Amino acid sequence: MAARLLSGAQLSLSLAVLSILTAGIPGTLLGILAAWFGGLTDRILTSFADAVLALPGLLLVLMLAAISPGSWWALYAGISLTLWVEYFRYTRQRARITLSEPAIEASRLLGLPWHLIVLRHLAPEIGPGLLTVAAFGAATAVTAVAALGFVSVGVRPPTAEWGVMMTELLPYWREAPFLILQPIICLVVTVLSLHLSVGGLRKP
Amino acid sequence: MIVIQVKALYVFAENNCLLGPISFEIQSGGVLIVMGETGAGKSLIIQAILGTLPEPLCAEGEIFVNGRRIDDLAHAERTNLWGREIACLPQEPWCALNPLMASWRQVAETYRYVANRASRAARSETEKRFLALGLNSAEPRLPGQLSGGMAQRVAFAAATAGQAPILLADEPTKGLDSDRQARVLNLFEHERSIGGALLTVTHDASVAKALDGDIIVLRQGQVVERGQTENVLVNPKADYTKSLLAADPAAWPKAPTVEHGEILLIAENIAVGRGSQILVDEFSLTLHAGERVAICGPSGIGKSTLLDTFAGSIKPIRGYIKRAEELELYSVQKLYQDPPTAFPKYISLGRNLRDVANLHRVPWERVLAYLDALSLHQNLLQRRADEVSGGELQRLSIARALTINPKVLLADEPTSRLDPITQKDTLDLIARISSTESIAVVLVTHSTEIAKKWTDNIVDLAN
Amino acid sequence: MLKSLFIALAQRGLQAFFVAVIVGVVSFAMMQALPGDAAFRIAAGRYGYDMMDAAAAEAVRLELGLNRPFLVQLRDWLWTLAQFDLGESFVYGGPVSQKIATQLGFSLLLAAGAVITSLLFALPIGIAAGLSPGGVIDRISLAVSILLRAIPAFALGIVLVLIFSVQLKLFPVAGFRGFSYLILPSLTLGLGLAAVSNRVVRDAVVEAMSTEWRLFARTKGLSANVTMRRHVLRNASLPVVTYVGVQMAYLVEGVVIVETVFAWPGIGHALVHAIFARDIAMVQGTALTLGLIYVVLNLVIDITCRGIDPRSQMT
Amino acid sequence: MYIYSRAVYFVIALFFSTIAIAEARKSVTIAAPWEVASYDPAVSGFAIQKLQIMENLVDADESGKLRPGLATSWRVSDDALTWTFELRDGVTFHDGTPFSADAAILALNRAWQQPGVLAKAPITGIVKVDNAVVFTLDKRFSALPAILAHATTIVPALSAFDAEGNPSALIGTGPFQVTEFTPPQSIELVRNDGYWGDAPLIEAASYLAAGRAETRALLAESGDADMVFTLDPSGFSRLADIDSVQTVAVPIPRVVTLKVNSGHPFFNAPRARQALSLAIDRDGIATAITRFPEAAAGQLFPPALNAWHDTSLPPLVHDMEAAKALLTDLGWAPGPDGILERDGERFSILLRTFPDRPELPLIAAVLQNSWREIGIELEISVANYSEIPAGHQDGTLHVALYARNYGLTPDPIGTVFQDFGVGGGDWGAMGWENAEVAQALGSIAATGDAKARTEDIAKVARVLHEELPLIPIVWYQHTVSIASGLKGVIIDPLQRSYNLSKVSWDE
Repeated sequence: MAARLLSGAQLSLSLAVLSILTAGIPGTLLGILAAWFGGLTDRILTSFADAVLALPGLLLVLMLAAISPGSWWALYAGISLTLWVEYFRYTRQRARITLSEPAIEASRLLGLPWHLIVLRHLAPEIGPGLLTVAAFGAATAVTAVAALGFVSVGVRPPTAEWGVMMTELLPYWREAPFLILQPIICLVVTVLSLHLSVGGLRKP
Repeated sequence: MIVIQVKALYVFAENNCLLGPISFEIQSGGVLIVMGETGAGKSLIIQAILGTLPEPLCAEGEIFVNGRRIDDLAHAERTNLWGREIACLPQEPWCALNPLMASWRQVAETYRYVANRASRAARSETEKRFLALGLNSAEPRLPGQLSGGMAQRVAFAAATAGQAPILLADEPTKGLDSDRQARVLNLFEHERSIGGALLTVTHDASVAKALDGDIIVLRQGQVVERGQTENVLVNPKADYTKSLLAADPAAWPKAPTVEHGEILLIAENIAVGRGSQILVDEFSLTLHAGERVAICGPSGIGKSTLLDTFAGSIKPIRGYIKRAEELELYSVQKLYQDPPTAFPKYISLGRNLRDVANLHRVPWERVLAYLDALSLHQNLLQRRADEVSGGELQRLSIARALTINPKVLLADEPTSRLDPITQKDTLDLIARISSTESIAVVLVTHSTEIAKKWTDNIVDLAN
Repeated sequence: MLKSLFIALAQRGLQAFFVAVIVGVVSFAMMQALPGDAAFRIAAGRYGYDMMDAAAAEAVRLELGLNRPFLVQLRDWLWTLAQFDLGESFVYGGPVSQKIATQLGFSLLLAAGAVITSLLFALPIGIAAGLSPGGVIDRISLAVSILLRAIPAFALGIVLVLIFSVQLKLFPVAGFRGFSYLILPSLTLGLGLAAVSNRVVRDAVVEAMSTEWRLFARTKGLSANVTMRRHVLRNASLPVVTYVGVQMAYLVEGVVIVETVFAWPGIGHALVHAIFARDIAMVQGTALTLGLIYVVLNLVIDITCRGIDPRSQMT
Repeated sequence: MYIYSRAVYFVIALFFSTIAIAEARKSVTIAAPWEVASYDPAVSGFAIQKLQIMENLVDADESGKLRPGLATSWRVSDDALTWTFELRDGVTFHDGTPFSADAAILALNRAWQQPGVLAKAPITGIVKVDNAVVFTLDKRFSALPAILAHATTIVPALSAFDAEGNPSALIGTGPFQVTEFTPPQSIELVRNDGYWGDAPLIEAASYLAAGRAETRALLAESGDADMVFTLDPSGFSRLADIDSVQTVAVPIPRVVTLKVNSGHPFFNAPRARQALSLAIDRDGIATAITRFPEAAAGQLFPPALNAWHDTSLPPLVHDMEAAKALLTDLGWAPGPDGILERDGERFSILLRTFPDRPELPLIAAVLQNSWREIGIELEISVANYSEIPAGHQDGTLHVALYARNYGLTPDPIGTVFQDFGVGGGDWGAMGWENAEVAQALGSIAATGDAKARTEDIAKVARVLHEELPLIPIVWYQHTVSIASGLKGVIIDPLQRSYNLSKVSWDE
């Protein structure tokens, strides 16, 4: 049991971490790009992000899960494709504010090259909030994996995954309620600590 | 009759005394002006009277309104005085008006709920009041659509609709040009003439001059000097009062004119604006080395946009700007209204200066020399922008610009956030540097007073 | 003023268009990417494992034209979509639009129930917490909110069923045959929504309470109640309504999961089922509908915000 | 606190349950896992038939014995190629339209043209003659009446189709008529007072599809559903301890089997398949996974198929040593990692199964462990079940694990013929042919002679038992929970009907 819980944790967390990377890096870069260039670039990227946003996260994951049921990469791809929007929106919004500040104009007039502007102005401005987005994104990913496992469209048994385990253990809730509680508690504690690590419910 | 009396008022922040002791009384129809720099504790007096001191602060002393002691009243009873016994004109009328509510409603609701008129009567009273204040076009507008002067008058109407005999005004003329200042002061005169008592807090000597009454000069919470305005203003005793009065633009000596050098920049018949909206049209200017030009006009008229166009941050919609050949890419520099926003927020000032120096291959010693010349201490460099005072920061930004040998300095209201004494020093400094380094300076300001004292070369966009 | 409304409409319209294109293309990709033979997959979904065999798969292949060239299939697929035709359900036959029409009502009912439930919790608690930030209500509601937010909807659903249906026998376990069936699913979704929205209400109230205009409304003589009613609540409702728009995404996701747990005959359940059955026409139809509903609901939010915020009408 | 919460509970309970109690005794609620999303008999026939909304020409009792349905009698011509079904007079559909040969012809022709049991019968035409339906065949086919009892051959009214001829309503002749259909979740039914047979005792019924086993168990436990079908093992044992419900487990003719590609060089010897069989711990699986120890499959055909279940056959046993010995005989020897090798080839195979029946992946995992002990490396692919017929068609399949229902029609010959006849079947033998079995099946399908049939069936059962083209693992039990107080419940092992028309509540 403990081994299965652990391997469930490993699955969820590695998926979350990987999706932070694959969603976070392009999302952040595109956000900065949109804010930096503005105009048409901004409009195209924003429209695209809006469209992805209109497909509630789980939907895209579900559709990809349908292509390759039970496979790990479909979940991963779906989650990454959904989560990048959060990074994009956050980065774009903050970068737009920062880039419109006099300090940036001053830096340009002083001839500071773009990488120094990114390094000295944008990075410290965006960085801490980005951590929050990442923590919430990871929590979303962990929950999504479990939710899909629970409705049996995600990871398939006998792979140990918290949502799948909940489905497996639910029938025994009366005989052994602590069994079903174990994956639930694992999930709740993981999500809780991700949320708390960046200050509770304060979304950026 | 004494309308309001304050006895030995102190304001403490935990164990620190921020204000006091201060005592005064105002007769019906009387005026008390409290004058001092930003941070002198002027606003604390108003907050202490109202009972709105923010959390860790607490007041001690006795306050009487119409002979009744109010400082020991329960909060609910205290708030009952608001609008009915004591009216308060806020410092920033734009922020004090609900951004989502039409102007007239914000006045009408005072008539309705404070003066207890029927809603129809409240409406018609409001209309009358707006008419009297010259605000009739402003009725349906939202605060965001009002000019500073209009917002001030709407706030005045809203605050006084309950006909409280005491009016407290916190920096009532902040950010207003001289015409609008005069209108606000007229309103105060009117209040007095119908028997109201006025307590106003200001850093502006011209306000004190215009309102004749009692004055208290405050410095770091301590009373420096007090008396009748005509005595104190004409014949100040304390050094601090003297420097405060000297910092009033009206009292400035005229800055010396200097000879112009070669032509640096020519703007011919340019139209500037944001997006497709034209703010300033058919504007022409020729700028010479060492020349000082002031551009003035009320806010929103396009002064800053014009400056951005000179800086090359936006392109003119029509016309062109010709730069002299020796004008290099980085020869045009800018000074900003709010100095902290001109520096990176998260890194030390030293890091920022080093970045600039490295980029332009300026020896670090030269940077330090400039700092010295502007009497800036080196240990400022370890701090970040928000840890340095506004005056120092503005000088630092001048030093930063100087390190790369600019030919043109564009100054966008560079002193409007500074207190009067620092303001004067800073503008003097800019003028001095302009002549010693032969740098052309374009100064944008909303104060024609300052512009007149600073240069002869004034472009007034209002005309 | 009309121009800005038109721009808002156009933006949402563009969003809807992109949604349709993404769903259409992803659906077609699903069709092509299904491992193995699509005809076999679809026949399996349609006839079940007792009846499905190679012959059934051949029949499906002919019926759906899966033997045509790839590009012809893609063209026809997008062309039918462009005509607002969602096609026929691969598994159950009959137009997808007809199936969705019946299920959508149930989902909207559930969504409405959830939003109302969440407001019933979030508004009083959020306002009470916002009026005394740092107070007892504020701290308790923060702790409960953080905890509730961390509990996924389906786990919450299970717990509620075990308590209210099985132990107390107050509400039915699953299905829909009347009002009492609505309570547990609405509560499950609504609590999740309220967990965040009560904090949004609280923050909005705290912010409105600390503004200068709130203080000025008081110092010009308005009573605390009048100030609350005329200024604080009205202005605080703006971020709250905007946030409801953000919540729509959570709601749509939640509907998918909660409907499955409670055997609710809605569109989210249909989606999960269609994914099981490889009924791609249904997947496309339901995903498209969910996406478009999200766009429409957000348009409603946009318009509501414009109603509350007169500033937007002036620019 | 306790008293307070009890009081609140009482008040709320009073509010919500009074109406329910008043109505409860006149209707029955059924919960089952199968969703009903279509009006089409080809897709949803199984549910429409079970709920007794529509009926077949031929009916069957619980033992599989055929009896008249909408046809009162049937006869076959002397050459056994023409079957005539005389239709019942005076039957009306729920909407009042009369039942006629036209309706039957339309329904049967649709069923014949779509994939399904009828399409597999050697039919050349279905026509109306007077008030009778006449089938012409190109081969003798004794199972035709049994096929006409299958769920896909139920008869909807002509008015149940729209203008394009697609099914658009649930109108039949059965004892219950539909008042509300909320696809795919629920169907509300009331008694058809004009029913031609015995009218139902209860007034109304409703059907609720709940896909999750634990939801169904909760429905039973909370009393929301009076009859709940297909319980998971743990839900079943929990409900057994509750007074308000009874639980029943009925053996049904569904078998978990292992399909082996007998054409594959690893498995072409019967001894190889026997070795696989010997290495399966059926008792263990039946006890631990499906939780009915008596359901370990000693042979392919379960006792529920009494005509085909042969008690004289020795049960399949679990004997690891014997299995190893058989494989050694076949030339396999353990390699360095313990996996058998022969001529440089590792005994490593892929098992395909699917998750729709949750026990299958678990059983696959057990097989993986057991076979590892005799030196066979098993990889498991849990995917869509269409992978199995697809793998059969393209020949790539090694072994597949699934559950096969031999009781689709009251007479399993159709299914058995398909699975073990010439060429095998998608869900039957692969790469295996046996002339004796093919010939026997042919004659069973063709003749109605009881004695010859019994002998042929015994022959088929014996050969399948020895050759093991399909390796049976466990038989299925149909698990049902029934609210106490419900009388007259008959659980149909063939799963053709819930027999709702016979149940009633205790007064």
